[in-house]
Amino acid sequence: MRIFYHPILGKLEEKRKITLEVDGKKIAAYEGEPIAAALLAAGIRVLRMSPKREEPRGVFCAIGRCTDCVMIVDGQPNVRTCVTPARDGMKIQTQKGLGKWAKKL
Amino acid sequence: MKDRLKSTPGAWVISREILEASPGYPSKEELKRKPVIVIECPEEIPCDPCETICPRGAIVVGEPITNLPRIDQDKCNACGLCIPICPGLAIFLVDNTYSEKEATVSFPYEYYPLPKEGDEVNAVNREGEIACKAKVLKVRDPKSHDHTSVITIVIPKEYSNQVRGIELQQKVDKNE
Amino acid sequence: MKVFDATDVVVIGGGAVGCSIAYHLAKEGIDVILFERGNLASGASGRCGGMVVQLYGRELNIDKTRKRLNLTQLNTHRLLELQDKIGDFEYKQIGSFDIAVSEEEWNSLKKLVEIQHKLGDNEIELLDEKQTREIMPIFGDRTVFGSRYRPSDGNLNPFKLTYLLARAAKKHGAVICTNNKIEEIIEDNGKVIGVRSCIGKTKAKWVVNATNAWASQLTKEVEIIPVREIAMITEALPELRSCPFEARFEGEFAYGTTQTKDGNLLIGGPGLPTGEPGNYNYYDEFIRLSETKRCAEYLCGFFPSLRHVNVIRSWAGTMAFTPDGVPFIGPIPNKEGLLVVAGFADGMADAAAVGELITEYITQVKFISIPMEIFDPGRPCPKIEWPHPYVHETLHEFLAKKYNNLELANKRINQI
Amino acid sequence: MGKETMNVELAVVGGGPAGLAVAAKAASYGVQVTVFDENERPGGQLFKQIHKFFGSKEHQAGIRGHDIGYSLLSQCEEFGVKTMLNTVVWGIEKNMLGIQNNGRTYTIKTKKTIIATGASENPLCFPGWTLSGVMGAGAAQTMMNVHRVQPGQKALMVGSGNVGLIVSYQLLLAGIKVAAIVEALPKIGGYMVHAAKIRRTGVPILTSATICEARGENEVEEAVIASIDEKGNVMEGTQRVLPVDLICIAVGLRPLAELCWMAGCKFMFLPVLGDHVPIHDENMRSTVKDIYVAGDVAGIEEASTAMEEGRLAGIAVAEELGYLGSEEADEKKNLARKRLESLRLGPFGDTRAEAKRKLTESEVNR
Repeated sequence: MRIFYHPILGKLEEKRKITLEVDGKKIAAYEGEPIAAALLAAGIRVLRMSPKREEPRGVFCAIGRCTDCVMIVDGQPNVRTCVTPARDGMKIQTQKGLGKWAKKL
Repeated sequence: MKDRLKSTPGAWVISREILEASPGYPSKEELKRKPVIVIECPEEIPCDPCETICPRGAIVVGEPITNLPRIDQDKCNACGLCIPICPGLAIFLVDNTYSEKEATVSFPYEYYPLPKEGDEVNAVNREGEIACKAKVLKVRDPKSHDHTSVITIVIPKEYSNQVRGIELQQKVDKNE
Repeated sequence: MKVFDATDVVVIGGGAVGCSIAYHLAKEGIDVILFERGNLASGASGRCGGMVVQLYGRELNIDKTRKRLNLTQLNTHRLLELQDKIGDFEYKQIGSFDIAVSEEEWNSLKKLVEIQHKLGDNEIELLDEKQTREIMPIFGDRTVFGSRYRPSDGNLNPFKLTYLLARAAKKHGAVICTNNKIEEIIEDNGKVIGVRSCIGKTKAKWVVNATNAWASQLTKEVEIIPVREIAMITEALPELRSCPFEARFEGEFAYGTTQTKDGNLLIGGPGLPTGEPGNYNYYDEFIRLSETKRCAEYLCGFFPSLRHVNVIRSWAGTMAFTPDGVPFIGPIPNKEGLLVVAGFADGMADAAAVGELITEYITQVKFISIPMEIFDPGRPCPKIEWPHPYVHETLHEFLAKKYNNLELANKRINQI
Repeated sequence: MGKETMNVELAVVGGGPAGLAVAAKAASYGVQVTVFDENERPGGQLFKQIHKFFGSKEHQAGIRGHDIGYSLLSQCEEFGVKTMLNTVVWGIEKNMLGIQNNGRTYTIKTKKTIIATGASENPLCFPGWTLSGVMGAGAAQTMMNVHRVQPGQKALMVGSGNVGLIVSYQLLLAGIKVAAIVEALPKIGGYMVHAAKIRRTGVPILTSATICEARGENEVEEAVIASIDEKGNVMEGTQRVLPVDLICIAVGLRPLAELCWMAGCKFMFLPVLGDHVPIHDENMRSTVKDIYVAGDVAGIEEASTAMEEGRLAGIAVAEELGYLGSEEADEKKNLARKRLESLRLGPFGDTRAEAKRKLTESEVNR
């Protein structure tokens, strides 16, 4: 849920709206906000499944240190969504385990 | 309402005795006599905006900056400039001379939405418990307050020593 | 402190080798205390790539090489058995490469393999460029002339190996004492009687110095050449079908990669020279920007597709060499009760077997039959003449020579 | 791996309060400064500090953190500080930095480097702590105050230091309910005034209490809390289940000092300051020539001290680079040190002041 009105920060500033594709579904986001914030605003809190036990993981540190929020972004796994700015048309997938690499290794 | 979680007693609470003994707290006579500023700041932290903002030099922290703020009630005219500047939201204005049976309490408030003047609200004590009904007398939120509004409520006089705020105006789920 | 007063054997060093010795001794019912100055695996064991390469390098001194191979081959068998006994340390025999990146190297490699075959090492294979690329498809366009390939080589998780060995040793009654530096090995009349650490003296009939690169600090009789190595690890990747491999870089010591069970690719190689000459500064475990850059650049040449892969950590560690390249395993002459186990360039390739070898020596019960003589720390060690033993550049030159010495190679070939 | 090399007179790693303060100060004397930051925008954690700061007028007390951030940014702009954003500094060596920007790697040559990389939050492990919805208090703060997104609807706060208390208050400001604050010690860790303003809303503060478990299918659905005895053991029968979808962990911070380690700085273990802290002298210079530290990386304190340390380092660097005469610099440094001292007074500051003294008086500095 977005905080449209904040008693100290005031009204939410209008920014350019963009569209992200998350696991095939389209969601709205603001340009430049971290992908994780856009997903949280859309109510998506599980970002990946852990490799060994396939347990759900979400945002933990939000400053790019813990790598708990990594997802597959435009075919590249292990992208830290909490510090990666959202750009229009990005394709984002829930990362299962190590994820699939679009680029050949 | 199901049994609500009770805060651990003594864990944080500043006893009335400690508060009243601190140099920012007015005496009983002063509280009776005139509108007074009440500073509930009993810990030595490095902070002095209350001193800086007071135009009459009534609040003194001095050196070192961790001194507890002391207030000279004779110099203080209860203008209330210190209420919104206090980073700890620990300064209040209590006026027991408002009317025969009623007192006013002014306090800083930063929540959304703000109450409106004339609203009937629940006044709460330092523990967040509802103490009594109150009427909102004034809501001041000028730009200089930087989003810390000062709200003045009217309450029965006997509560003026415990009421320090109002119930949040957010819709609270009563089941919890 | 009673427990530390006296014991049969004191093992100094809590790496894979030290823990293996403690485990094997304890299993035979011998009282053993292991002292480690940091934490288990905080030295070379915890900083290595976990590669189990039975025959590193291109030493053409065939006698030595063959005898070394006996030990490492035994180790490979023992690791498999150990994994059943003490728990999974992710040991997998996935093969390893030694890659020729020049025509000259390729020719010498061909000769080397030929000799190895003649000597009965039938496992070693010579693969041409096409075969090499088939097994390891992630090689880029960089010229790969061919490779020497041993299918039974592999890798393991060195932390798990060390900790599992320590746990098994404890189960058999060994005492593991970490964060306790041994200041001195105490002698009396040419006989070792114990050790002194910050918690006091511990009497022992035997002292095993298993500190590898740090061995000469406690036992002056042996000369160990510490070599600074750096390593980096990438984010977890899907299985790359990537065998551990080594390849020389501009005449320097080998760079290599290996993929961990979790998918992270470990890459490593020689660090740059650091410290002032004569300053004993090889034990420099700081990592430097320029060397990580150099290492990454070099390996990106081999694997161009790894260019967009993130490196998540890097560190430096200390390898150890003896002057002649063969480890020291055994008693120090005229120092009754003192054993030294040091000078492994790759402790993972020896850990399991060395544990047995030392136990055999102490208990005087033979259950394996590897002659220890060639590892004798008292052997005459042909020293290479260096201007100063701890000048880094010279060491690199030395190693380059050691790996490239065609003249010596030809001489040895003619002798066969 | 690129071969590009850039030259920078003063490189500041980290564009948070300390980094920006260094940059603005040094640049005001004419030093050419470039700030490197990993994020899309500079300011670090300053823009999520939406409360009014303590301190005195010189410390900008009574002004909200984000406003201080804006004024720092405009100062930087005024003095021509360059910023390289979305840029990771991955390596350091003597007068060289390795940076990565947009998938490319560059080498930066510097005359002086300031490491102002800040801190990261300590995690706390309990069954279920990996569930989505368990996050650092600072993470929740970032989401709601910077990105304006609610990280949940109903929260449990674990830890009652100033971070725990301030974030609890800010959760309330953002319209998020706070079920309780639990604190393992018998007393709250933060300022009484912060606790008082939260208590006025009725949020319970439970001391000698801990979180036992987070439960939920994929995300947090409930939290189990319980009282603990003096030894820290859970007292049977005191367990309570709270329906929450957000558990914030505020159990301290530790310096993000990897670059200092890599640079070869000497460290001292000082639990009061968060962990191993790079030793520095009274000019904020580390034990490595040309490398300075400032802010939380040099010991966990708060944003005001971070900025003062930054200013101090900025003056020292400007002097070293010849932009300031030594007399003038000394005078300015002394003022900055005085301001720092005054922030480290009182029962909350004493232990930090003592620890900082140990750092600056360390023999290694000589």
